[in-house]
Amino acid sequence: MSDTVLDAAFFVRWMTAAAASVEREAGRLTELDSAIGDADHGNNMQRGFVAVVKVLEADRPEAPGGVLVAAGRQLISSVGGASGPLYGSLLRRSGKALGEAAQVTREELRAGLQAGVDAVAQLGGAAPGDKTMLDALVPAVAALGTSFEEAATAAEEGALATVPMLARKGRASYLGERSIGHQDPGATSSALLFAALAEVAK
Amino acid sequence: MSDTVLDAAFFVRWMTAAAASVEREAGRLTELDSAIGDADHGNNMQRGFVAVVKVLEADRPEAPGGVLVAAGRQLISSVGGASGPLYGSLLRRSGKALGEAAQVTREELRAGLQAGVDAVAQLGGAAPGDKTMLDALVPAVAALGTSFEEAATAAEEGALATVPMLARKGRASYLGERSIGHQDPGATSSALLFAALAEVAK
Amino acid sequence: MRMLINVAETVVADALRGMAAAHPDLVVDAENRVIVRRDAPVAEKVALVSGGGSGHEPLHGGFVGPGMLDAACPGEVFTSPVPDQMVRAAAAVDSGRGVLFVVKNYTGDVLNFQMAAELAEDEGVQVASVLVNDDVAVTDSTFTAGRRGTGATLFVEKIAGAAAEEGMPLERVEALARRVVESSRSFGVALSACTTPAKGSPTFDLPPGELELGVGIHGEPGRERRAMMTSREIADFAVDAVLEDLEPRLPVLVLVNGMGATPLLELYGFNAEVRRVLDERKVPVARTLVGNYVTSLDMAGCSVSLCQVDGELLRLWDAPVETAGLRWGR
Amino acid sequence: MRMLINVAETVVADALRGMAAAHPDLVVDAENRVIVRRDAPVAEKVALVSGGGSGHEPLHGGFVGPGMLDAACPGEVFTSPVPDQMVRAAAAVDSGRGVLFVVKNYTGDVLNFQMAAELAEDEGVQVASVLVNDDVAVTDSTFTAGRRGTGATLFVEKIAGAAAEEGMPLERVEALARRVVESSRSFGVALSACTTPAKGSPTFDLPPGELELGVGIHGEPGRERRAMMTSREIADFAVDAVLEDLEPRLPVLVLVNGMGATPLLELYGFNAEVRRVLDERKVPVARTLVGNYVTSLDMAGCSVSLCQVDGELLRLWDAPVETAGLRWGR
Ligand SMILES: Nc1ncnc2c1ncn2[C@@H]1O[C@H](COP(=O)(O)OP(=O)(O)O)[C@@H](O)[C@H]1O
Ligand SMILES: Nc1ncnc2c1ncn2[C@@H]1O[C@H](COP(=O)(O)OP(=O)(O)O)[C@@H](O)[C@H]1O
Ligand SMILES: [Mg+2]
Ligand SMILES: [Mg+2]
Ligand SMILES: [Mg+2]
Ligand SMILES: [Mg+2]
Repeated sequence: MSDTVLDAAFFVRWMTAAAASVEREAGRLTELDSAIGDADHGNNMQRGFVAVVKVLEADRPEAPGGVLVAAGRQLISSVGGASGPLYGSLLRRSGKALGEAAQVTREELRAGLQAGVDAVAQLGGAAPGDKTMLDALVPAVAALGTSFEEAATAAEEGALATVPMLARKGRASYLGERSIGHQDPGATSSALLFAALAEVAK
Repeated sequence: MSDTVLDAAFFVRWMTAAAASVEREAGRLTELDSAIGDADHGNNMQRGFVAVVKVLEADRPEAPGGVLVAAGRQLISSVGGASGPLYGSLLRRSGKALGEAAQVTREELRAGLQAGVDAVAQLGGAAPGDKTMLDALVPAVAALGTSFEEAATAAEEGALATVPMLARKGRASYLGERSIGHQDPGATSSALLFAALAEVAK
Repeated sequence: MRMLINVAETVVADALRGMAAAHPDLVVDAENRVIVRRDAPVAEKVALVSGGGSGHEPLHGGFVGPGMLDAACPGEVFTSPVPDQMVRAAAAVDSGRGVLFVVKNYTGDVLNFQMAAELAEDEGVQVASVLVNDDVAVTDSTFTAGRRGTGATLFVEKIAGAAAEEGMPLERVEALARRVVESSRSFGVALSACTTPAKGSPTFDLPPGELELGVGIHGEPGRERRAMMTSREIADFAVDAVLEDLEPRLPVLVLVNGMGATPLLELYGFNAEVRRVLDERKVPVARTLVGNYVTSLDMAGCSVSLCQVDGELLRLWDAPVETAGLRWGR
Repeated sequence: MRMLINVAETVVADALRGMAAAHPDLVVDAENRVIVRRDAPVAEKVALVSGGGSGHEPLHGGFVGPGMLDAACPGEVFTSPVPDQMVRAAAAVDSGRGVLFVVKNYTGDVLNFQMAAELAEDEGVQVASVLVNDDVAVTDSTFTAGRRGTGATLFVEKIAGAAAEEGMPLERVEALARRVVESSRSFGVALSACTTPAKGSPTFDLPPGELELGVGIHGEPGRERRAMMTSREIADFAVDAVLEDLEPRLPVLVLVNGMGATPLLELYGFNAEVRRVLDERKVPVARTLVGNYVTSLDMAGCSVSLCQVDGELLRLWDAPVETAGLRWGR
């Protein structure tokens, strides 16, 4: 598996699977955001990924990097909120790091996503432990060095690990101590992205 | 009993008993008004009779007529709503009809109250059967020819009889058919007035 | 009780103190419950006085000022004021050219203003009265209390206020006010009941998923309860109910009025539907006002009021107004 | 769902159509979600652009017009707009003298406006940004997202808008806006949660008889839940929270702001208590505004914002403004 090469079609399947998963889980994401945020994360992700699937269907980019750049741009232009620029930059920067290559390895994808995650950290000023999407993204990208499955598991565990955390960034931080005991919606949607990735890689 | 003469002190006791009864039943009056009106009849009556008791304590009129005129004026100046001018005119006109006499008989009181009821009918344009205070007042005043007890009973029965009526005057009329099945708050407070009268006459 | 109050008994008095603090251009007599524009009486001007139960803010106190009312008399919540208030207000604002009482058609308001008119005339003030009865949900008949006065009160106070400001005599101001009444109709809808401070619980029980059609502004239930409707369906129903009674031959003023708890976002969305129906019915719109103007405490819901206007009424509508609740022109 | 809507998905688009119908002096691009004053770009004038999630009306669209904003960009309900909107707005209103972005401090607004600023500058528009962060319920620290932007946004948009209207250059308008931010603090209280169209149920569960202290304007719970307090107690708590952070040495502007579902009658009563506390604390009041200006859909509750003003800020506050939501002067 480690040597599988991933082409643009794979990345389109990934985004499509992510869109389906976000669609399914939108209610839960909004519910989580309702507890410690403003009850829109499910809708935001849904609106964004519907747009992503549409743009990828319209003009199929030929390279993996192109798919992620197009997806990221689309998220930036259609989501809004905190998650729009953050997820948008994650994918756009990852895609830029992948360059023009028609095919990439899992290791190249890992390195690309690492660039994307760095962009998220830089843009939002958060660090792991702040109860944000980074708590799922950072361990997931690290585990991608081992396998797609491990990355999905690490993302899921990272999302669960946000429950006892006190939020220091994003809206949840306004709640102070009261943010403790709730799972972060953005970390949860990040886990969905990596679950979708593992699913299409099977 | 029919020949008992009633002095100013009797009328003050009547107004005081009415105030106590309105105080006790204010919640129920407002509840009734909530069903087919605007949920303020209890408060209106309470505010009015508190003011009546206060004014009668301050300057004790010497004649029965004076007591009712003062009470009626006070209701007009402190209640507002439909019930303020109507109850105010009822008492004021009744008092005027009683004139300056230091004592009045039950029959004179009946005639005086009849003048007051006529004023209510003229002012509000309602007739018995329209689901208003008149449905208690009219039979009560008629029965006062027999006894205080009979008047109280007639008022109570008149109030109960408003339940199946369709309201044609006052706020309840806005509900049309939906006003049927509820007891009129104003008829109910009228029954309280006559119950208080029978009580102090005992 | 989800209320921002001290105790029910002082709600109106507290609000009047708060109005006084916010609006130095008003004289607020909290004890006698009269709100008067600071420059009253305005020489050579017919004065406008209105009033009614509290709980409909900004009506009426928020409409006191140049170009609209000279004084307002707030009663207890949903309870007509007492005659003493109107008499005092009339005396404070009369410049000698007379006073017009703008009265919403409710038995209580009618009787109290009527008594006040008699008393004020005894004191030498010339008084005329106009009765606003715009609510088509209530059948107009001499055997009933007649149509309620609701949203159109704003049209009457604005247009008659402008006429008075222009220096018109009492008969003309009164005639204009009456023309506005005849040209105006309204229909209201509740998505929730309101809670009065005195009662402390909703005035009626409306389960989510249902709505009341044909409600007034005092928390009374409507003519009919139905399963929840969309904004589009409500607009069709309300506008058609109004048009059936009004049959305008001239362009209309549109008031899309919130009952108090419906977000402005939703009121604007509703206005889009109201405009659509009017376009479909080929009724031209001259002006539109969207917002919470004639409210019913914290009721969710809205009303639509239309007033057909000729050139004169439109000119008076557009004339400058400078009150807490309505301001434009220069 | 007690909402006056068609479907959740079209709430913002419907509202924009309704705004367009109501306000001929605005150009409302419902598709691209930009609201622009009709006479833009105004020659030789610095332009002001703001925006944020919908659900806070009249903020921001209701503040577009002479003396305040040149354009507003409404996002989905409680969701920051996307950069494309601000870029389009900036291009539409820039007269060549530059554009000031007024941004409420939320991660989403900050990031989207930041991206927009970069893109707009790529297109040759000079952009400055000011961040509004007035909510003292949130601790200000570089380790957190910092204080939220709430009611004081109105102060900033009004005063910077007046400065721009006077012809001041971008740096001065920006400096003034920053001065207003530094001079302003707010504190909010919820008596009920709000219901977003997308969720269809209250964003949090607040039993009657309890209230949330220190809430924002997006339906998020507050810092602390307590047993219901009186208007008097809430005013003491809120004003003292603000004063602790602000310590004004100058007279203040007071905004007693309703969250959407609290009757104006109650807001005025609350204003009486706010004024009482300020008097007790010996803080002179220059001007007071009471009403629903920076709302949170149908949330019951209120916020208090104070802004200490010198002669210049007060003059700019008093300067004429002509928008749907705020109008005065001549
Ligand atoms: N500064 C930040 N850095 C990283 N992630 C963040 C940051 N702020 C917020 N997030 C993520 O965004 C999620 C919220 O997204 P969303 O609800 O769509 O946006 P908003 O908070 O604007 O309503 C949070 O759960 C969190 O994971
Ligand atoms: N036209 C009328 N004639 C006689 N009684 C009336 C009339 N209108 C209303 N009422 C009486 O007044 C009562 C309501 O009083 P109240 O609730 O105090 O005033 P409001 O209706 O102004 O709120 C009704 O129950 C009815 O008995
Ligand atoms: Mg959110
Ligand atoms: Mg009543
Ligand atoms: Mg009443
Ligand atoms: Mg959001």
